Amino acid sequence: MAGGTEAVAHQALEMTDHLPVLQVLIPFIAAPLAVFLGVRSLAWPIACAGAIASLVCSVVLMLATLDGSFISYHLGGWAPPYGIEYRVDAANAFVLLLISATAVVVMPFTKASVDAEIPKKDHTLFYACFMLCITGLLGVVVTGDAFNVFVFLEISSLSAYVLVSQGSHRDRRALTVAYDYLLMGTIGATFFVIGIGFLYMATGTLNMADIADRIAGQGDNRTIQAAFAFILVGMGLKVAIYPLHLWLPGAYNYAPSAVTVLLAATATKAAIYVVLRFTFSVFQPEFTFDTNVLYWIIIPFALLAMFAASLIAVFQTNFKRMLAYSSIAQIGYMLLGIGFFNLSGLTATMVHLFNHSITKAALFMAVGALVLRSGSTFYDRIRGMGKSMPLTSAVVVIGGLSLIGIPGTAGFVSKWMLVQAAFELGWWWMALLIVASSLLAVIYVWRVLEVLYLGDTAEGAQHKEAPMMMAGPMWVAALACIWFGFDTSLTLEASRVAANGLLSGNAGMAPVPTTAAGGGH
Amino acid sequence: MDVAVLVFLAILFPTLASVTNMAYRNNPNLRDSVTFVCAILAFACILGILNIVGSGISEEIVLTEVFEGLDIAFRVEPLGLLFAMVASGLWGITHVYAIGYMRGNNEKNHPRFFACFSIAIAAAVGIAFSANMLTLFLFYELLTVSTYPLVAHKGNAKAVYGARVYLAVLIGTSVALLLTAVIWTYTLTGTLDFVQGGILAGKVEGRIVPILLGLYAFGIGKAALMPFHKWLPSAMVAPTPVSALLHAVAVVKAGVFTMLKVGVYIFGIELLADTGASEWLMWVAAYSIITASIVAIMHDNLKRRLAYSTVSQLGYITLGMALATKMGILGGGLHIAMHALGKITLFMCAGAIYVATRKTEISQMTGLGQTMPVTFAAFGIGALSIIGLPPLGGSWSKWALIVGAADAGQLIAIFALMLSSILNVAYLLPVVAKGAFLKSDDNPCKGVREAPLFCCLPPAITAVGCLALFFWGGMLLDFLQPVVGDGHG
Amino acid sequence: MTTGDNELMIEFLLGHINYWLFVVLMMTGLYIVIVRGNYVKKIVGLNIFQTAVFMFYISIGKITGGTAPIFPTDSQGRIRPDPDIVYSNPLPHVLILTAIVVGIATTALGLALIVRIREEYNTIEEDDVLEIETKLAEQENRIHGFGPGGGA
Amino acid sequence: MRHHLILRVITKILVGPIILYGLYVQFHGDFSPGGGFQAGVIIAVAFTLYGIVFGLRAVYAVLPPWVVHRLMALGLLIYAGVGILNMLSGYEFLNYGAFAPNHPSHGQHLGILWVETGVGITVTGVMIAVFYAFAGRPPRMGDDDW
Repeated sequence: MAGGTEAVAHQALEMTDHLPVLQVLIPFIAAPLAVFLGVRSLAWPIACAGAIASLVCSVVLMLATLDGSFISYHLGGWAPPYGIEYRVDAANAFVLLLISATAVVVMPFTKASVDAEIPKKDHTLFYACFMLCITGLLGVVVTGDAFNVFVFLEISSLSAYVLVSQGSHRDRRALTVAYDYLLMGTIGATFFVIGIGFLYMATGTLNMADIADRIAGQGDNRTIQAAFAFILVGMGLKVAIYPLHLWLPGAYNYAPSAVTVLLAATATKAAIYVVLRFTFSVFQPEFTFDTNVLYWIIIPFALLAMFAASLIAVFQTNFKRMLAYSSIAQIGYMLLGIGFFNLSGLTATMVHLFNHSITKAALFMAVGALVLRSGSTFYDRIRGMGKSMPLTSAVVVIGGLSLIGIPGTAGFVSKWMLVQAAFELGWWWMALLIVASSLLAVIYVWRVLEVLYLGDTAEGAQHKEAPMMMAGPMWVAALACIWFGFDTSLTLEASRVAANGLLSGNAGMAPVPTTAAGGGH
Repeated sequence: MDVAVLVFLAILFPTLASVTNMAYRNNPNLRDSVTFVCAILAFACILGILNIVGSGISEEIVLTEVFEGLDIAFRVEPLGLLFAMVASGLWGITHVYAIGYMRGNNEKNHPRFFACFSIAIAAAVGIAFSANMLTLFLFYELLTVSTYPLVAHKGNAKAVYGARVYLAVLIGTSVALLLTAVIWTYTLTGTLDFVQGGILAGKVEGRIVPILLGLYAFGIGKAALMPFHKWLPSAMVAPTPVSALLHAVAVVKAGVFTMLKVGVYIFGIELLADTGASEWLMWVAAYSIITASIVAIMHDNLKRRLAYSTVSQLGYITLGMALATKMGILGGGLHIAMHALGKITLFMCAGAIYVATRKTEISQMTGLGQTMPVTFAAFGIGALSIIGLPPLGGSWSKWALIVGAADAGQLIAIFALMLSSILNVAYLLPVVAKGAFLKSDDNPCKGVREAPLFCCLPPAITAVGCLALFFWGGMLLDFLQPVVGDGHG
Repeated sequence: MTTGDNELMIEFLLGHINYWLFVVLMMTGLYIVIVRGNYVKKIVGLNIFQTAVFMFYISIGKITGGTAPIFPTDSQGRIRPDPDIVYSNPLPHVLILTAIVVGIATTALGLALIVRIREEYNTIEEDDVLEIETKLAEQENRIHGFGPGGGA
Repeated sequence: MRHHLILRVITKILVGPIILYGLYVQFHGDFSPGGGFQAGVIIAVAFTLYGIVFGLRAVYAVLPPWVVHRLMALGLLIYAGVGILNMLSGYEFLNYGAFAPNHPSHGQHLGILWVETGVGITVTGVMIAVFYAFAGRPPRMGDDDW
């Protein structure tokens, strides 16, 4: 692999050409920098700066890829398929934007909640882990190299395990859930690696576009089928597809509030993105659908998640846990969109990825504020908080409505797309199932609202509005829920371009451009 | 002023009232007077729109595009204008009444109550002016959500249970059935605009038409078509102003208004008439009318009896749509206004009786008419209007509906309307008769006086309104003509 | 089964002997993770499981007769590539180096969690921990109510 | 372990060569098998051994925990810094050609050397930190309780 670049006259790159890597690099540097400086008061500003910088990068990338083109960046100057390639098209630019925007929005909230929940001496390391987690998630999304996906996945997962275990300052069960999360996450990641190994065996390459080229027309190759199975199951664990979800409720419930927000809003979304990328870009629709995998595996499990998880959520008495189960149910919607395998379905998945993310961010931040004031999220502890914490409770209302999919909220847009996709396939019974499952959402959301507004105030809770550092970000997220319920020009447009790129399979991963950077067509 | 500006203002003023109520939660007089001023201004805006548009149809006012070819947009047309006038016009009157009622009863949480109340009005006006089904659905759900806290206002177990039923039926039907129908329509036609003659014409055929109509008819839970009527009696746990304005006017009328809109602008009368798709709906509506009337007779609780009466009366309007004749639609549209005025009078009287005597059961009201003459007079006029006797407004709409049924050749519909009128007499007039003409032996009204002015003046005004509408009935009928196509506007 | 099939079968089994071994090793590891109640043993199982995958990768890269992928140098230290030498594929090794590092990190983190669990629960047996947690949950249910309507 | 004289003497003798060998592996990494990962572990072994034999307090005196934490971060910063340096001179991230534009393979050597240094420092730091973290916990129970 040596040489190759030896005699080539190098064309100087502008700073803007580096955006794909800067996107990941900046939060990556922020983490050690915070530790290296070792000044506790600087940790948060550094993390903030890192998050904002990567948001700027992702916005520029999003704008650059909205026309359906893609940007290819060659790490170390090694051209793909040998070198590691970062490839940004509309699909991952959209997810990048989502992750970095969430990171920025939750930053002030994180400060407030970390101050309350984590002992001072751990703050620096906490923020370092937080940034590493974001780095990993961004990396998973941006990279075009299959093995690199694994590496970044583990960066984000390992830091997520640590972050979840930090909840042990509040409840010792955080430790055991972090341990369970670690076991299941590692098994999932290892399955994923096995899948990559099979792919490498069959194709001799790790570059996703190159793999896609080489496995075209090899639908009956057992090695590739095994690879697909391993990757799907492995990522299924990370996504928390319904029967593989066992780590999620505990992890969300006992993690510190800020971590729950981050995980709920971004971690599973990045994993879903990987599933999308592999099923559609790498394995290509023909392969995956010829084997009927998606129809017969993804859709039943998606339906199972939508109903079973929603039903479990209905019976919860803990707000945070209820939201965790609702997340599992909502993941079902996203999978369903994948299983529909048409443009509207995939658009629905992409747009729900975004909408659910902001909705859950708003809700979990509200939960964080409730924890701060009441000490716990059990329904009987947050009873009547609607009067003493009107701002926080209003966020719960907005987020809850968005979760149900009431018009005027972001959740409505994604539900609409999903039902429309079902009708386009002529599956009216599926449309009825989708709306029926959202009736369950009505029940579990309304239980909380009743508790918040109609109950008598619980004793022992502090009846005071959440601090601005918390209320601000959660209102940003809540207003985003409303905004994206009306203005879908960004979300739907980007989702559609992304879905188009994904659906065109190999064409979306066009032949590798030979220029060093800033490629595209 | 521009129509667009006026439409926005008409929605903005109630919103403003809501904000004021939340912001100045500790200054009741300021809150109430600002709300009242907003009510007047909102009504003035709608009159302004009437002045400009008349019985014509305005341009579309687009706010934002949500889905491809699907906007959040407003458009003024006669049916909507009529509904908006009724809702916002009665808001001011009800507000006066609500002040009296809430203060007289020492209810709690006034700011929340009035804020939600105003939002509900904004939603109703939004529904009235919606240019397409998406916008209408948006405000429809907003109306449900904003009225939920009003139903659950008392916060006790009974109120919470009632509110749960309320929400479960309304959200359940709209999310499960109506939304499905809306998206189905959109997938079939690529648009949801309210277009004269319907958008589904030529796009669907065969069995899909009745199925889709069924999804709409039952999906619009606010129209209280049996068997999805249960929410309306449940909602009677709410304070009476809510029952009066929202559950006799804004909410239920939003339901039947949507029903008419769907019939006229989504399906189109011709499609319905040609395919006969709505015939089954007519049977359901007729069943709903008769059954609800019979149930009403059996209830002793005045508000519950009125609620079932509303269920029955809403059936009239659905029936009008299901007849799929021009006169049926016009009668339905007219009945929105007529029934609104009559029923709000009855509810406000019921509330006034409660404020003055704390009585809710009809059997306890014997002889009350002696001490509360104004209230009972208003109640009598309202009841007669609901029954449909001239010279009161209600007679016009009933007449139009019967003509419509005759046009459609549906004897059964005529029979249902007639039978229901008799039943109306049976459940409404005894209240008046007992109250005004009987004397109670144990004299339960000892020490009772007429309800406070704030409580008995508004029903008196609306009762006069019922009377006035009789003389304006023909004018209203002309006003609505463009809805069914052969207008002059 | 004819003799030809038998031979084919044996050839198939022997020809993939490395994969069979990895499968056995992997399943052993997974079995330990699932069945063993001791947290440390679970981690050990996880390591065995991962090791099987590492070995699987390394065997992918092996080419019969291949040697370490280092170019021979002459006496001056200059690289003198020899086209006759067959090299094994180094890429899987490199990958697996990364994976091993990830594995170490996972192990270290897992053990760290175990230490903390031991401190908090006084045990590292899953059964005991579950018992404690069940009690905690029951206690919470008693205090905070359970089922629909109960807590609300 | 105060009384294990042999261990103490041998350890003192071994620590130096271990570190030296670690450095050898480190800096030979771009010619032959070796590099930061291995070297880092080997160097960390020296400190770990020292810590085991002479006690944590002794090894803290040599390498306090805060230094270890800084080391972890420093290595990463060096690694990222190399990449940024490349980027600043108009090359891709970690395109070592930037160090010697006219002779890319020299640049490669230089770049790998720096990156491996970074990796080595981080791995050393991490391994020692892991040791500190496990060994440094105040024992809450006696050895027999385990």
